[in-house]
Order: sequence, then structure tokens, then C-alpha cells
Amino acid sequence: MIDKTRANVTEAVREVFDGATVMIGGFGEAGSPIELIHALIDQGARDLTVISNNCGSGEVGLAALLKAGRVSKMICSFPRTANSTVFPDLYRSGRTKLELVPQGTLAERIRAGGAGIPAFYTPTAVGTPLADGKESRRFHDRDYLLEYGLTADFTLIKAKRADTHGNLVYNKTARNFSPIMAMAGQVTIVQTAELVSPGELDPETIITPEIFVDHVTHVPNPAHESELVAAGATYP
Amino acid sequence: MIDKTRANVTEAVREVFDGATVMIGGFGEAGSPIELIHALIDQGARDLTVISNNCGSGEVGLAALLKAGRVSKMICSFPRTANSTVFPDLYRSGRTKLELVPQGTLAERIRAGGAGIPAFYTPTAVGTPLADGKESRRFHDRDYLLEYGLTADFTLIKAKRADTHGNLVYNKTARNFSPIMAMAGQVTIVQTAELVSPGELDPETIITPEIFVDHVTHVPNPAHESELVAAGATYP
Amino acid sequence: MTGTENSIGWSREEMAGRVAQDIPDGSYVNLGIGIPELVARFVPEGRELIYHTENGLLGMGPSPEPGEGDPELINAGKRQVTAKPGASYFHQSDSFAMIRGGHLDLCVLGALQVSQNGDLANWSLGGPDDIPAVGGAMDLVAGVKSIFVITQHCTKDGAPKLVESCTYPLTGLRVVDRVYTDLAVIAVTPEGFQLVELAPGVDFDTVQERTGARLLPIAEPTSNV
Amino acid sequence: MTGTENSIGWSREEMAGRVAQDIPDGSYVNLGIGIPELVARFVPEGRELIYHTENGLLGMGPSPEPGEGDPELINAGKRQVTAKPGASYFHQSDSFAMIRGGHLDLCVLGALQVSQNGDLANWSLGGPDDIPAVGGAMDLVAGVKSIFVITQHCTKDGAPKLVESCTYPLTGLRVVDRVYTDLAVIAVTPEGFQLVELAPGVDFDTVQERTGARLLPIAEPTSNV
Repeated sequence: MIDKTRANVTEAVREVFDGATVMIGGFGEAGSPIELIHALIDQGARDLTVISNNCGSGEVGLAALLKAGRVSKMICSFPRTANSTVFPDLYRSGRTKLELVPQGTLAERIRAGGAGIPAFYTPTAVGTPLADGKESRRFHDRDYLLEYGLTADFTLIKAKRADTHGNLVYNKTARNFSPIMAMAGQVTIVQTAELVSPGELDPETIITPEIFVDHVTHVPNPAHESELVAAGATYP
Repeated sequence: MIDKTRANVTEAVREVFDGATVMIGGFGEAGSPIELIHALIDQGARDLTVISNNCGSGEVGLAALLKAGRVSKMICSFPRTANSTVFPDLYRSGRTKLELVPQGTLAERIRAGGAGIPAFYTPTAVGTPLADGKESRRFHDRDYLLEYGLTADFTLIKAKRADTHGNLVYNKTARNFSPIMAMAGQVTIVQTAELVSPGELDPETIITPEIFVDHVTHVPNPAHESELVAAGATYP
Repeated sequence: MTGTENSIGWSREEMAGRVAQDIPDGSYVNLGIGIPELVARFVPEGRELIYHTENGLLGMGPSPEPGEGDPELINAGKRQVTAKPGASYFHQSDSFAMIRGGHLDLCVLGALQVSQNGDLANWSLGGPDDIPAVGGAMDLVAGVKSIFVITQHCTKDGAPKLVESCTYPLTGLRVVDRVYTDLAVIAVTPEGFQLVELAPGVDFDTVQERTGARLLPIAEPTSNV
Repeated sequence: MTGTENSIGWSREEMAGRVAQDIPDGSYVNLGIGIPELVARFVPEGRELIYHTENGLLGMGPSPEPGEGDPELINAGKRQVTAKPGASYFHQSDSFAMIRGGHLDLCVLGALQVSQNGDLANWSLGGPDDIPAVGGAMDLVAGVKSIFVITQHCTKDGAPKLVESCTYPLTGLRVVDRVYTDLAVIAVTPEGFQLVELAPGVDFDTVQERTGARLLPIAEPTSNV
């Protein structure tokens, strides 16, 4: 019978391997699965390619994963934030590579990867430095760039409420990249603040259907990145 | 101030012009906006290109629009149904053209049109007669077809509940094509069984955000196509 | 060979039950219209399968009790169904993202013809006066991880449906993994059709005779695999 | 020309208020980070505008009262906001479908440079040690129907931001419709920069002098348009 729950975050991230591509949900702190990221730091996988909109702040969560030297490449749209010093240092010293992707193109590439679309055309970034080296094509008198779908070996996301089959709903703007990353991850790993039985979520309101989810672990009171940073927290 | 409500279905479809492309929601009878379609028959626009998954049944709704001779071309995935004789006659006599599109490709073309994606690649239909004349390309050792986004001058859909700003939720599998057709229609026209004020729909559960909707009209007890067909109804 | 159907071999229900035996616990499954729909009745004890219908529902349950259905809760065959606990509704683009994106484990489809390299023809007889209609079949065979076909071994006229190469318009190239017929279970392998199991009372020669391509015998188990 | 900011012309608040005057009732609007955010404070009486923030909210309201915010209800600038009645949440791909698909009426952005043909540079100074960061700016200028820029007329060093051609890395080609500065409102036309309105106490020559490209005078109303 179907039960995707895992005992804790440690169990949930056990399979992540060296060299894996990992999508991590969140826009700023909203939706960032901090407890799963910290478990991944403990787990030890390295040489990761991480796909996430930002690069974290302070020295917790994604920034801590970067600081621990586990990320060889970031694919993101906005690696700078007010309290972010970890990524800039790694980038300038050449220890972490960066593929900068416009936010909407990043989102669409992730959705395409999850939807079995290998490539699509977009008007975004035409005529800019981010078009360098990209194939372009004209449709109806306008130029477009060819962009490729993105998939990942693992996706780490945070839900507000999940059932044991893996159906998910999110909290407000914490939804952001999580539903599309759940689609694009070969193994999608979820931390959820509330865990319920199948049937307790209204089928009209489920945002991520269970088919996209592999492991669910209950993290009842997830930390907020801004509060950790304000308190000067670091991980590990 | 924003109020997208229209007094009745007649007002809602007033702008449809001869030669327009019209998307019509529904999969079989589920989600078919029968009252809007009947208003469109009364309105009189002709030479329409209609994009809809099926071709209706009996002589009501979409089948009645076809029978009235208003549709010069259908773009759909499955024009045959148990109680459908109208379209087969029109097709065999050459009075209505058909562009047959696999259902998933149809859905993705509509979403692409609404999302500003002019074209994308799909593995669907490679090696079949529906690939004839289509551009193909190889990615990662697999062949894909190039498919183009679809948009429409007007979209006609049915909602379960709408607010006066045009936020929508649907009923069960009546959702089907409606959310993506709402995105792809230049003017999106909605009939809703319930009409409420902004704020009465939970923002976490809105399926079609108001930005995709232009006209909303209240049709409290929409007819079911199967019941009309069973009763031998015809329109007009 | 007219009239051979069901005179020997498995009934339609037995064919459906035989398919169900091969579906692992926890699978996400799409069932095509017709005989494939029967498979849902035969989920083996102890297994939980989640059914997807491409018109926008995951967690599809059986037909409603009389008078309890909703004309807007239907399956891809446009018949009324129910939703199980844990079900979810979604729009067509999300539904086919599940299909095309490889998220479904299995699809069971009917067939007009299957070729020995796994090509499937199941959407059109190709007649000049036919109304072509394809629905989601081409998306399903292009995207779902495994494709099982369930079909009578021969047409009503006795013509083989398992053939060297299809003559009807194709649904997809090299997509079929297994074929379940009234006479046998047959795998599509790189070497062609390979017998997996015979229906009770049916022998290899009978199946070969009614198959339009070479049939390989049941693979002997080897000690080194 | 250092130190000229705000010594003449409009304040930042007045610039934002001037932009707001030009936004029609019922518009769907995305406001960039920084000065553009001020525009939301100046919705003219009798108009209703709906604000979109690209991280996944339509119907964004003002900042929450102290202590009432949710760290997971934020805008694109990662500041806490509220949701108005009629608001909706959606994921990033849907949010940028709104943007790229041409569903938003207006986006108000800051700028490093605007060229006379409407090219915009607003995401990078292009320095070798800069950490490049683009966010949604390139998607917004490619997809939103109208792009207004709100910016000081010159840099802090007095260099013109309205130029013949941009020297900083571009965000988009031929995308800007209007520029609102401390000195003037300027339209981007096929003929180049055209003055629409001068700030009180500012004359044409002052604006031309501080503009790095030819400035056309205010178009005279004609009787035949």
C-alpha cells in the first residue's frame, strides 16, 4: 500500500549522491526547505549542481550548503541578496560556477523538464548578454531564443500540508517554484508542516498531485531563514 | 472600479465577430458552456474557427453551433462521439475543415499560446500520420516534433464559482481545458453557476486568476448536455 | 478462423485479471477505453493502484451508484466515475504533463495492430470516409513508462493483430512492452515477439499460427541472470 | 552636476504620483523593486489597480501592520506584503505565463540607462567582479504590454541616464514606452525621446542639457488626429 512518509529528514535525503543535480524550492526564504537542506549538509553529498532561484542568506539553509563546499554549480536567477556573502566569495574565487537564467525562463525550463518538453522558444533575453551562444529563431516577425528543459535527480521542497500519498498544498507565496520542481525531480522529497491522511485534502485544492512526490517527512515547526539570520545562527 | 459581470449571456458574447477564432472549454459534456454557445448561435457570428476537444453531441451546444453552419474549421482531438452525427456530415461534405491534434499536444499548444511561448518540441505523434509536414528535431537521441502555440480571439468557458473580478474555480473534471483556454483567449468569457464578491474565494484555491478573464455572466442552473440529448432537445 | 474468440483461451475478464497480476503495488496507471477499463476490477489483494484519467483526475474510483453520479465527474471514455480519498483534479496541460513527462508507470491500451518491434496502431482504420479521432492515445504511448496492450489475438475475421509491420495508421513507434490476448501473454523484445505465458489449453503452435510474425518460445530460465 | 537631484523638479514621491496618474482604472500592474514600489501609494481616487508580484501573487496589498506579517507572504523584493480581497497565489511558471503571455498591462521599472530607441539597461553594471543577478526583469520587459521607467534623470555623478545607446548590459531591446524622471515625463517614440511634460520650474533646455540624446519638444495638439 502507498505510504511515502519517511521517519525524519535524515531518512528523506538518504539517497542523494555525489554529483547529483538538486532542485531546491523557495524564493528568498519563502518556501525554502531549510531542515531538508541541513539534513543534506549532514548527509555529505558533494559536487552538487543546485537549481534554485536564489543562493540563500546568512549561513543557514542554502547558504550553509554552499559554504560547506558541496555545490560545484548554481543555476539561478538572482544569486545576490542583502545578507548573502557566501555565494559571492565562492563565485569570485571560482569554486562555484554560475549559470544565470532569467526567472521566467528558469521557471519555464523547469516546467518543461517535468512535462516532457525538451525545448521551447521564448522572447525573454533576446538582444541581451544572456542570449550569447543561444540559438534564435524568428516567428511572426519577432525573435525568440531556444531554451532547454531542466530536470533534476532530486527535488527538495517545503509544503504546508501533505497527505501520506504525497498530495501537497503550500502556504501563500511559499508556493513559488515548488510545484514545478516537484514535477521535474526524479525523486521529489518534501518536508511538510502538517501531515494528514488521504482524503483530508479537498481534491479541488491540491496543488501538487501525489504522482510527483516520492518521500514525505513531517517537520512540524519549520524555521524561518530571516529569524535564523537575525539571530546569527550558522549550520552546522 | 473592476466589475466584469455582464447582465446575461447575450451581453457576454456580443463582441464575437465573423471569422473569429473561438476556444470552447469542455471535455465531452463536462465543462461545456452550453448557454454561452447558444447565445453565440443567436448572436450570429459565422465563419468561425473553433478550438475544442470534441464536437459536441446531439443537436445542442457545440453540435448545434456546427449544425447552424457557423463553423468553418474545427481544431480538436476527438470529433467522434456516441451521439454525434452533426460533425461527421459536415466533414464528409467538406463544409467544415478539421485539424486533428493529439489531446496533450492540443492542451500544450493552448497553454503555450497563453504563456507567450510561440513553439515547443514534443515527442507525441512522431512516426505517425499526424507528423506529416511537421518539422522534427533530435534531442538526446530521441525525435521530437515542433508544435506551435495556439491563441484565440475569444474563449468561452464554464465555471462553478466566480467573483466579480473574474477569479474562477471549477467543478471536478469540468476543469479540463478551461484554465488554459482562459489564458489563451484575447477576450475570455465565463458563465458561472455561482457569483460572489472578491474575497469570498480562498486565494489558495483559485484556479484561474482574474487577470485571464474579461466577462463574467451568471447562469445559475446550467444545462447538462447529456440530459438535453436524452430529452431530444435541439437548439435553436 | 471466424468464431474462434473465447472458444479457447482466456475470457475478457480473465485477460484483464492477468494484466492486473503484472501491475506492481503503488503504480500510477492509465487505462484506455474499452477492455482496458476492466483491469480496474482485478487489483490483487494487498496492492494499491492509483488510476489516472487524462481528462483531469488522479485517484479515479469505480462507477457511481445509480443516481449518485455527477455529469462533470467523468473518465476519458466520458462515463461517470468517482474520486477516491487522495484524489486530485487538474487541467489538461497538467494532466498531459504527467503523461508526457514520464510520471505514469503504466498505460493499458487496446489495439488494432501491434508490430513485432512494438509499433502500435489503435486510433484509425485509415478509411477515406472515416472521421479521424485520436484523443490522448499518441501522448500516452509517447510518455508513459510501460505500455501494455490488451486485445483479442485476432480480429473478428480471424486476421492476426500481432504482425510483422502495421498496415493501419500508427499511434506510436516502438512503444508496446507487452501484449495480453485471449491466447497468451507476449513480450515485445529486441528480437521480436516472445511468448511469456500460454492461456490454459493453448499450445505454442496454435498461438504461432494465429500470429502474423515469428513468435519466440518462452525464455528458459538461466542460472546466470 | 553632482548634487542636482531634488534641487529642482519632482521628488521621488512626486515622480511616483505622476506615474500613477497615467495608469488607467482596472490595470494589472507589476512594480519593480525600489522607487517603482512607491507608485502603489498614489492610486488616484476612483481607480482600482491590481498589483502582481512575480514571485506568485496577484492582488498584492501594502506592507502588513507590525507583527502581523508572514515570512512566506512576500513580494519580489523579498519584503513582507499583504493580499487583498480577490487575491490569488500561483506557482512561478503560471506567474511568468501572465508576464510572458502579455496579460499584464503595465510594468514600472527602475533603470541604469534608457536609449532613445527604448532599449533598457537595469540589471548589471557589467563589472568583472560583479555578481550577475537578473531576476524577472528580462521576462517583464519582454512580455508586459507597456513598460514605464521611473528614475532620476541623471546618475549621482551627473551622467545622463537617457542616452543615444546604452553602454551597460541590456535588459531588453526597444521595450521602454515612457520615462518618468525628477525633471520630466518623456515618451519613447519612433523619432526618439519626446518631451511629454516638464516638472514645475524646469525648462526644455535644462532637460535637454541633462539628456544624452536629442529631445523632441512637446508635440503640439493637431486638429486632425
